[in-house]
Amino acid sequence: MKKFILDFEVVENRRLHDLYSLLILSPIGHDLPDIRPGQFVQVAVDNSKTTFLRRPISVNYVDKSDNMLWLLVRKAGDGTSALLQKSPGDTVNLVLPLGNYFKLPANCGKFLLAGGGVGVAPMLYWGKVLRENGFNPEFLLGARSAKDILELEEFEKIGPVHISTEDGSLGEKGLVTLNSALEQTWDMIYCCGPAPMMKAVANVAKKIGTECEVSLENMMACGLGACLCCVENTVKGNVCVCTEGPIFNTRELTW
Amino acid sequence: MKKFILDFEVVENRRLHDLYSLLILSPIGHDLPDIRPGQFVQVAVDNSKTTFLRRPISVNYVDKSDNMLWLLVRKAGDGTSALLQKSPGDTVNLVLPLGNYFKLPANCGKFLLAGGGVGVAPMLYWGKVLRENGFNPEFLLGARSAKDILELEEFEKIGPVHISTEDGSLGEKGLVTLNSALEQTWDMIYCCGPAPMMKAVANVAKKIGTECEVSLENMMACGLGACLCCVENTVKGNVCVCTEGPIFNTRELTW
Amino acid sequence: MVNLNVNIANLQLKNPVLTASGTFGYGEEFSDFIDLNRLGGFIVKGTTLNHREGNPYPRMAETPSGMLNAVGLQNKGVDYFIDNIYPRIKHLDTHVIVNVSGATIDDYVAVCEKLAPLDKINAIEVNISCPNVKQGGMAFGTTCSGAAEVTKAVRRAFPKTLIVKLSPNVTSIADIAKAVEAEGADSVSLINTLLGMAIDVERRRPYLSTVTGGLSGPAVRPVAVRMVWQTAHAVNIPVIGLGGIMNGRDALEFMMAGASAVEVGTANFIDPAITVKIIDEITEYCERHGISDINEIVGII
Amino acid sequence: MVNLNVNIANLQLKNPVLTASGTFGYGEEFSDFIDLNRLGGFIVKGTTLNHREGNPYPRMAETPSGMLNAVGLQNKGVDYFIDNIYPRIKHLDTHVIVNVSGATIDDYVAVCEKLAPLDKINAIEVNISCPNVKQGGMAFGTTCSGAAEVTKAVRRAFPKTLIVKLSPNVTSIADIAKAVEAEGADSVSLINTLLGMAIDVERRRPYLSTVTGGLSGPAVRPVAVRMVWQTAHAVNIPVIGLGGIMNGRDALEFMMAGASAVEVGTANFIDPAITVKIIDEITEYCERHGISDINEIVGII
Repeated sequence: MKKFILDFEVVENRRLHDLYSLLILSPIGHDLPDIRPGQFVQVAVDNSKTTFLRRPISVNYVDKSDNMLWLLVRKAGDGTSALLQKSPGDTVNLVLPLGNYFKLPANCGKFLLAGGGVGVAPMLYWGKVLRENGFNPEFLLGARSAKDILELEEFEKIGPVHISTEDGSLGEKGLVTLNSALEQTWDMIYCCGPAPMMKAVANVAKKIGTECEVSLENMMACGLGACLCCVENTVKGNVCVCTEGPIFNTRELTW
Repeated sequence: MKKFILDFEVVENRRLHDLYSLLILSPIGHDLPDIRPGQFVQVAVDNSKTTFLRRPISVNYVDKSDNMLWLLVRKAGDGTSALLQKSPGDTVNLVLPLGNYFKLPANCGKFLLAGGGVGVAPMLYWGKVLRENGFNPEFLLGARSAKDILELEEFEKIGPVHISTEDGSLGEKGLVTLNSALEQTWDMIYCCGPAPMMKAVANVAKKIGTECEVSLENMMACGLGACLCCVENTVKGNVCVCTEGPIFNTRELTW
Repeated sequence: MVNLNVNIANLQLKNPVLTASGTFGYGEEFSDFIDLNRLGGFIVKGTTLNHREGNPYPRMAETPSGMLNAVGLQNKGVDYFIDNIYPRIKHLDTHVIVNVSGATIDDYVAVCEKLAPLDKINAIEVNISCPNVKQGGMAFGTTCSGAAEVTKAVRRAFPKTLIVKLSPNVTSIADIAKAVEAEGADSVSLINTLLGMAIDVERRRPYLSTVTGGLSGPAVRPVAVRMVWQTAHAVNIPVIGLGGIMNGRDALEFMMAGASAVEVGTANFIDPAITVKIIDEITEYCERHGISDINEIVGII
Repeated sequence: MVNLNVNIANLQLKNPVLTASGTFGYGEEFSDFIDLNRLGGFIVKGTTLNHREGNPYPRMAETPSGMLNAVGLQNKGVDYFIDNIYPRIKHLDTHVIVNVSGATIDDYVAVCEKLAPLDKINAIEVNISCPNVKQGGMAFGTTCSGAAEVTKAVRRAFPKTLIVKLSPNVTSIADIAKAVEAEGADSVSLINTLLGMAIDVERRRPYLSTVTGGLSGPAVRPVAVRMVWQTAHAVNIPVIGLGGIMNGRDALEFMMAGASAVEVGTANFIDPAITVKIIDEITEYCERHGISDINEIVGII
């Protein structure tokens, strides 16, 4: 897939929470390139004194008809804080689309898309694409508390949503891995979230004999396979998460 | 004079020109400290990736009754460009007041306040203070072209204004040093502008037997007399422009 | 019309802009963004005799105006390069320079001997300065005798343009440069990364799996420019400058300090099209200043 | 209640935060902004035997996340310090440490002999690493023998706490540290500035009157942390860490790398109240992590 360096206009900065913003972006003078679910973009941060590199951010949603790209940004440090300060009309520069992507299943079946915290981001677009292609995905969203369950209404438009919160303020109380949804059988579980959560979900998947694909977010510099910094140790040795990932079948990993 | 580190709110960013903004600032939760004409402030630049140090900026005007400080900022590099981007409601952090200041003359007389380009900045506040103390200052403003003559209406409120523009689009055509105002006799000429302009004015002053005070803007880091970077070679040796200046009688300099 | 041609010994470059090894993959990673043929040349990832897995993750930490890396020469080995990568890039109308690393002199020589017959490879850059592997050459690169020893051996094995990449982690880089010049190097490139370190104080552990790593980016540029200036005054062979070049101004700074060509490194991570922008900015500068030949400004400081 | 007391040999500091010489004047310049008595101590401007005018203007250039300076040890000489400045600051309830520079061993010794009788001066920092004057000590500081020679001489002349400030412009700073330790230094402080250079390409001339100058600021921090870590593992005397400390996190980074105390330098130029903020941030960190004594985290990497 051809990659681009494009300036985007911030159309909306929807503050979901102290820590999260949904940035809705539209490319300036250009059509949105083809972007597949699970891919990411590299965002230049021009308004932080202490941020040098781009920040890799998952594609949350793509609206080709409106020429809009959604990015869900979590305040993790100075770089993402600066992105949260962006106002409508501001410009942000992106390199995109990057990485591999979720592949449409060959057969119909039961698919669970699990996201923890800001890891829900890629699942929205992936759910939409599955739905458009005749699949009926279900979602499993986990977070600390009800207010950290992001974009719930968007997910509900696409399919059934299972929820776990650590404090029980929404859905089932406890970690996602304990959600009763994981007692069902699935043909594939897709998962994105903090590493411990993904490892736990992968373990559950293995126990119930289900394939599992996870989206890794190793620290990276270039996002293009040049710097070799974001490697994951796989059964094939060290591979770049930015080009051979971010999506890996857990069978490929050495977890 | 006691120095402070204070956050200011940007009340207005009045774009005078492509290259110039008048920033009107008000200290947050604090009264404006005493500031004398000719002093400067050190402005922190929090919105530029490539700017590390504060930027020294002359005090343009002080309105104690309104608790407002005016800074005239010229886009010279990344730091000042970032300051020009500041919007009302934004915060900027200042260290102030810094440096020495223009001293009120002991006797009445004829005083010419000459400014070139952004060098007009300190002359506005100095003219106001002179006027409030019963003196009748006149101004000599020089620039490339009419549009670069800044704050003319403000100067005209205080006293007569002589103008030189290089292209003759306003006032007399040619350099300030050729302005007919310099054919008169003066008791003191105060001058701020690019170094070649100040040196030329100092030369004219010497020829017509007039004392001349200039405001230097050597590159500086701290503004507090600690780093010893902004030194000017004077008859007393190397001295810090930030503490023993920025105002020097040209007799003290080795020009 | 500005002449941007520069020569590194027998190597004629259409312009002075190269890419730094390890920051530009094998060129292909950037072909969506730029026309590779516009470059003076590009220097491919450090190549060793055998396949290397490199260091464990994490290998990277962002630092003020820079980054630390500890990749550790991950590459598939020279044979894989020759069989699988070289055929894909040999048609390009720009110089492909291979960066060569080794743990022993014999390793260096073996890699050079394999590369020498390749028509498209008119130059190699010998890395005696990788800080990220115990045997990555930095031991060679921090003494005059070690640097001379490697240079002497590879000089015999590689008859075309031989560039030696120097470590900045030394008291006198000019002395090292003189030592490799004396053994027949055609050029020196500098600086490789400065050895650095960063600690995650919340977790109380180093950010890098290897504790220390190589610092690059604009943070190091003042050190790099100084070393280029010192070296250019000490040797008679052309110097290639690198270290934190982010734009045309920075490239010109290195050339004025004495570099005949430059390598753009970390900037490729931030703007994958930066190399051609730098070429354009150099051209624009020369036009604005009435410079008809870029060589006029090399070493004017 | 967190214990922040640290010892540098016999020197007991109420907390590990000192200021770096040449960035804090004589303390007085900062007394509008902070209570100087809160500091662990402050290190005054480099002091020489005789008055020095320093280098011509321009002496400073901003660089990415840092700055170059070439002040060249401007100061009024040790006698002026003793007669005019010392009486104004000797009442402070914090350590006043004098940074001593010299062109010859005799100069160093003469300054030390004049400082030794002063009751308030319980420690000196001997600068064998000023890059900005031909005889500013960097010649001494870049060889083990030179560093040892100065240390041996000043050790005889100054019986109280003797800190030697090391140059980072060397292949092995740990070896230099071992050499000064062997001659009786009580502590080493590092790093002094990295030798750097910047060129104004529009005017085609160096920004500094001296061409090269000393690079400081967060740009150099990864190099400084690495050198502190290497040195702390090589010597048994306490190490004082400096180089680009901008906040409490950075100070803790140096301490985890092995520094018993830190010096805050360039940050004073940007936030004149930064030193006390750093003390507060260190305290807050210790409270949050349940650390009752700051010494627990010194050298945990």
